[in-house]
Amino acid sequence: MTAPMDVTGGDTEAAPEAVVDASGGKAIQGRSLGQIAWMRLKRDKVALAGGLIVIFLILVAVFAPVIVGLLGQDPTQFNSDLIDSSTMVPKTGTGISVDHLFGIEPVNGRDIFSRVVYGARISLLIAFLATLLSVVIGTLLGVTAGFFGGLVDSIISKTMDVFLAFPLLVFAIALAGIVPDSAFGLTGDTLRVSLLVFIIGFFNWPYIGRIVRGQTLSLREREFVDAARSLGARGPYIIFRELLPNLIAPILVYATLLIPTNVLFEAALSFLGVGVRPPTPTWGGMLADAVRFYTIPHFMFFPGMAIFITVLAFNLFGDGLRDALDPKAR
Amino acid sequence: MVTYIIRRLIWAVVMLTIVSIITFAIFFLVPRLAGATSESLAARYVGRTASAEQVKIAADKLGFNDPLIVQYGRFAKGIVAGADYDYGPGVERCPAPCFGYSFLTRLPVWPDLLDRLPVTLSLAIGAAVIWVLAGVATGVLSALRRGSLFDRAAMGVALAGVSLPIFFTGIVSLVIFSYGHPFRITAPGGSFTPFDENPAMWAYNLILPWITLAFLYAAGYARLTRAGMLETMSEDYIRTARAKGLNERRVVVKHGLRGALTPILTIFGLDLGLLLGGAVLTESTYSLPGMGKYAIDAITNQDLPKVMGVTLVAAFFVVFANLIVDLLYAVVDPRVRLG
Amino acid sequence: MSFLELKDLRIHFPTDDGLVKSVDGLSFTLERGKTLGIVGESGSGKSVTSLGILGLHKGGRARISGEIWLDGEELVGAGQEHVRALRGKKMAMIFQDPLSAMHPFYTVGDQIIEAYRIHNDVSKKVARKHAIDMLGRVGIPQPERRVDSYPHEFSGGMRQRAMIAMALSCDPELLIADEPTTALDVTVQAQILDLMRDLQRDFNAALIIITHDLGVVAELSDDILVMYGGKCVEYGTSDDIFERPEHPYTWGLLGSMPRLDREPTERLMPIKGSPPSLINVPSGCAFHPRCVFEERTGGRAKTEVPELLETEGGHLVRCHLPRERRRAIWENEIKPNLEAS
Amino acid sequence: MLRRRLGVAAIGAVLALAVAACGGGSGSSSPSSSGDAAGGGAAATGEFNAALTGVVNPSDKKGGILKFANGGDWDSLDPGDTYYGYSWNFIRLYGRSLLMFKSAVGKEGNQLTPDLAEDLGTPSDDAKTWTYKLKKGIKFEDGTPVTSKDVKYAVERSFDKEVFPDGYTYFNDFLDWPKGYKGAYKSKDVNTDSAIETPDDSTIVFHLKQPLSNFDYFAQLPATIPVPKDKDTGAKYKEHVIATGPYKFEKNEIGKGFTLVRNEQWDPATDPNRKALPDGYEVSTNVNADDIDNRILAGDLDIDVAGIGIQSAALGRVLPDPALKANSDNPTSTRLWYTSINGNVPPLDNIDCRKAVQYATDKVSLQTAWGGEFSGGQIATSLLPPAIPGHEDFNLYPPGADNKGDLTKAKEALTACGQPNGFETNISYRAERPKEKAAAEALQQSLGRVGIKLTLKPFPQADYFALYAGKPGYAKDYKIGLAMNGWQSDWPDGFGFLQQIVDSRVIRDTGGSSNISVRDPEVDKLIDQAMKETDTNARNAIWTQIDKKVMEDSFILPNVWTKTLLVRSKNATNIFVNDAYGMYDYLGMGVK
Repeated sequence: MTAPMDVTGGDTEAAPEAVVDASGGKAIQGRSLGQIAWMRLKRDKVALAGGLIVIFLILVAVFAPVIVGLLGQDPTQFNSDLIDSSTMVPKTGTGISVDHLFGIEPVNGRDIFSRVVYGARISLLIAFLATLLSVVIGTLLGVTAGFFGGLVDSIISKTMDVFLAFPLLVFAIALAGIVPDSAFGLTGDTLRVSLLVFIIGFFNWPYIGRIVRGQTLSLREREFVDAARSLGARGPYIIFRELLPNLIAPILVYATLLIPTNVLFEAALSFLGVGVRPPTPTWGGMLADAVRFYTIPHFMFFPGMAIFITVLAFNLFGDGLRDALDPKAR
Repeated sequence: MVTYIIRRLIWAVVMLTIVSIITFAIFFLVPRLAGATSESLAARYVGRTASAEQVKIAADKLGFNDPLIVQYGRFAKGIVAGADYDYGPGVERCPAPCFGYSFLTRLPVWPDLLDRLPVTLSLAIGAAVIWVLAGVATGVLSALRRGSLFDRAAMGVALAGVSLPIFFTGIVSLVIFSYGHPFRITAPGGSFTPFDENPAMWAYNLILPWITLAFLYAAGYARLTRAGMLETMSEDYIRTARAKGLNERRVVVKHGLRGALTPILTIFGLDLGLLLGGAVLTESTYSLPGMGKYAIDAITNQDLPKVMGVTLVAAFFVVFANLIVDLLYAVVDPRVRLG
Repeated sequence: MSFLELKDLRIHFPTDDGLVKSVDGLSFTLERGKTLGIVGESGSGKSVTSLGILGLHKGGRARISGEIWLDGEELVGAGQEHVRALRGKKMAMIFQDPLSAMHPFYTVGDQIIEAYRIHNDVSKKVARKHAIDMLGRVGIPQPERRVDSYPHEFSGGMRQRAMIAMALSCDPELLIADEPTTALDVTVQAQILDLMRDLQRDFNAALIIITHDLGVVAELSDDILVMYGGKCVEYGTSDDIFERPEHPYTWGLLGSMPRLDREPTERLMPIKGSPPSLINVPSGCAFHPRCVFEERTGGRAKTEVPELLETEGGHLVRCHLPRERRRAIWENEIKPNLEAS
Repeated sequence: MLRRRLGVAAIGAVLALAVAACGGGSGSSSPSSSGDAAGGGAAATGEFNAALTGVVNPSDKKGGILKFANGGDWDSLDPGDTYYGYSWNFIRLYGRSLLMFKSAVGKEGNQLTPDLAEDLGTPSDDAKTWTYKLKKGIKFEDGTPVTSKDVKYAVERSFDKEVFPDGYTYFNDFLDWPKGYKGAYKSKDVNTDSAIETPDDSTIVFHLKQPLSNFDYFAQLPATIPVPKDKDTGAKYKEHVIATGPYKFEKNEIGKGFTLVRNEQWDPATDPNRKALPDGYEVSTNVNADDIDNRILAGDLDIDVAGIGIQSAALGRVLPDPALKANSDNPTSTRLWYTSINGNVPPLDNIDCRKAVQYATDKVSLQTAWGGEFSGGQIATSLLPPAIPGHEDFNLYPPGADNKGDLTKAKEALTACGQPNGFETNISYRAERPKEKAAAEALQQSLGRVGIKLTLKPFPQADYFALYAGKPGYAKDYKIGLAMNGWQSDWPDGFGFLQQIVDSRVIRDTGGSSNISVRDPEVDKLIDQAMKETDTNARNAIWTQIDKKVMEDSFILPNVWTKTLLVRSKNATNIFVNDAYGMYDYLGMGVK
């Protein structure tokens, strides 16, 4: 959609560009962009809190077996004896006890704490990998389009348009629903995770691609690129040595902000039953199970809050990062 | 201008064609890669107790034995030129655009889509009105009172808003305001009342999904508007406007908002376009019989003509919204020239 | 009392990085029909001063103290609404970059009409005629056609003329031009400066020209005020500044002034370093880290803030060097160099 | 907050009950028509399960509108297409088939009674020919008299599975159709007298390929509801079905709902089975299932037409609350949830390995997974549900005293099978069905105790039988050793229940059959025997024998016989459960 429009006289994509030219005029000298960003980030308590929660969540995901070993039990372990067989809910209402810190699930009595902890693994793994995929494809194609321009740009831009016109969620559900349980030499969780990473990552790259393309277009006109070109540097050299380093800041910001979107996406697919297969715990899947027992909000609370806190933490941190790298937006 | 629109329309058609080809290919190929044969595909559309011979007849009838290109061609031809529709006792003309007829109910898809459209339209437009008003107002106020308690509170709520999955807020809203509630606000599910039938009931049935959906978007728009306003209000021309002696209200509304809302217009167009193609999660959560629910049901039943129809209509809205946004942009921003 | 008088004006901004003292104790006077040039590098506080006079820092984060008297009225303590009514009417401003200073979405005519109608209760039609008149007066050809153009459809010089037309639309008594020619190329610069001189004469307004380029004010100004680090470092008549400058910073500015009779790349008296941080203002004389003659003060420059003192006949200088020493340096070391080239 | 709200609602319900109880007399068990119309003299029985054995709120009051809702889409309203029990229960309101199930309480509802026909069918030619005489004076809603030709046409059109994919194929499979016959639409001018003869307008004769002792059950199928040929619009007929029953369609929006109003052409004199009390019916489809429950409890909706009982959430509200529980019923339906054990997938080809699965299963957690003892079902130990003649209580694999499995026996069986440490296989289920998922997970847990490691394989419902679990090649290649499955009898006899799930001849390489594991030639032979046997008791004994044989083979792991918790409408009269459908009978109901 951007291609046929031409803005005369001004650069409308000013916001990300500001990331590059640091703090104007206030005479903070002699510090690199990274240092300035870190200085600003340090002062942003909310963003730091977000960052800490993110680190905490990553640790929880990585050390899930240890945490669960100490405070929970196998997340797929049934505790049928704690369940009222007529109403299918825990005999004590929520099932919270010393053994089950967050209580137990209805029907099968699985430990909610352990499932929430293990759920972080799937959620973060898919969100990170999908983001990585989007960033890699988006950066490669975005830089290529922006740098070479002309027909290449035209083809890539139109491809992005086509991708953006797809009803993404419908498509993701359809694809995740019809891919069989063993394909491409993969099975089980590995296949499902790969599949979800592919679906989420592959359909999101145009968002990164557009930003990178716009940045590249404006960077291409800068002096240092001209200088490199006049010294006889070739396309790949300019892309990797001159352009990419200058694109890192905006890519980092948008990648950080894409992660929470992907967390929500994965949760939505799991909620709709096309995510990772049970009994592997996922937050979306837990929520879907809990909905049947909505009269006891307890079951919804933990997976719902897990999604909320994770997304919020990434958003807070991403916002802080953007503000730190782009003082104009403050 | 006219040539531009024509060019864009041609591109829109090309894009929709590509979308349809990819959709078709995926739904055609993936099951076959998973080991399906024409007969096994047909078997699901003739009931569970049909004989092998009946399955074979159905497979032929549904065209499963033709190559992909022929099947796609038939589909595309139906949209452009209409198709003949065999409903059993006779053959009927299914006029263009004919999206074929459901494998499962044997009814044409297009009237179904037309039937679902008002629901999604009502949901999307009603929510859009709320979220634009609420989001923009909050964003402007926040920007003008940057750092104030209001700003912090509003931005906190907004951030929470964009961080909550709609299927969670939706259910919570149903639990609190609807299920088993003596004065329940909404009657979720299947209770869509067309606007022209009873405007009050129409609004009554939609108010909860509207608010939930609008909350999600309003949060995003408040953040966008705030950022846009902050950026615009630091523009030189705002300083000029103040130097001219304009009062602050006029500076904000006429000069600030005008600049800040232009990029939001683009995002709004795209959001609305996407939403008109079906608010999948919202419609599922509230059991609203709109395009999104239709899409999910179609996918569940592997009803290819329905999936194709709803995908294309959704893509059409996105492409169309893009075109409208670009045209509007040219109207709003005199610097933009279309060419 | 003078038409415009600033007394000990201070404009400070609290920021995350500390308190920015953009303007720190500035005083001067200006009469109707006279022109004052305020000169300094970017960040010296000159633009902040002009915005301060117009009251555009009011209601923001700025901490403002001191007094601004305009035609017998004190503005620092006056209500926001009161100052707003004066803006555009009694005092107007011309900004540096007319492309960004004019709203891109409204036509030039609309923007002039808006400025006129705020302060004059007239119909749109009358205002439009007035706008066309003004555009004509600032030398825009075919004003009745150009009035409906958007800013981006103008050339740089034409835009600045339109900007001037907008500022003058309500016949202001004080006109502040903030770097009015910086964004323009050299030939257009001269035209704009000519235009401003003519108009000032016609309107009999007091004019403040703010620039980093002494060349711009050389021809135009009656008095010149040199700012550095938020303070006035030298003030005097145009003659004082160009013929008898006494502050090392002014010498530096003179040295870096482009002249037609000199090779453009030649810089005989370059000012080393960059402008000071306004948060951690250097101790003592703010200019000392960059001053070539700093050691000749015997270390005082590093510790003691110099005062703005009169040398003779209203010529003020803020420097620790004794007056004779300054004159000697100017006569013997600087002036010959400047002229020799 | 939530709890308080629910509390308020519950108190409201208690008050409503109390008021009703003050209204007068206690419940009755027979449809006495003594209640006076105005005073609401017929009171709520106020007893759990009262509607299983008697009529609750008996009344003959006419008028009012009954409100129904469906949590999903109606599969089809077309009599030749519809294949859901609730739809067959409901279709009697607008359509009349040759025979019908009696609108009566409990087991009495299992009895067939003539509807269009004057009497039950007359067999001849060793039960290969069945003859029915039609009553006089029955008309379509447009006043045209119904003839036997309309019935014949209705059966012929239902043959076309391409147009009517939902329905059953009993007529297709058993009638003696001419070779290459493709149904009324595609074989328009083919003489079908070899299958159905109509010697005159009021006689219809069916000719079968093989003897069938229970053809009367075929004659109650909705496909025998007459369809006027000139009004037939094929796939679109479901949009406006021409009524023969006491109600006809006023408005019908597929996917949203429809309304029924009185059919003036229906003559009560020809119809002793229908009271036709309400003035009409309002039905909405695709309604949120939880909302249906809440609305029924609140009284502004009468019936969840699907008859699947209340959702888990409402269950937690109704069961602990004595007042609410007293206004509910808990029938057992003729549906069995089971797990197919595929003998084609090693090591399950070994009978001892299959038996190990039977012994290791924790039936209690399975029951909870299906919904608990009220809304899940009764733990099943064999195939035939208790309501079906031929059912016998036996348990070949006693799962221990606490019903949680006999692990010692399971290990012995594993050792006998040569897999003492267990084995690995997959279990499939329909991805869209949370209860199947829960049951699969429960099995995974309980079999894991003896080292049988299950991997869960969800598949889309639409393709479950056609592409995956039901496709022998796929199931074998991808080692789908266990598959979640379910079956509800099309009518309450052994044939209707067992034939489709234990006859190995229904298994096709192309997939799609419900039987995906039982392959035993002896069972097939027994089925043929039963179909020929005209003596009901002897026939039922054969079905019992088949049941036992399949259990001995251990091709099926029965989970539960479904039970549903139904909540009675606050506004409806004559509420009772009909065993033929395992849900409230929709024909007898009226409005208070």
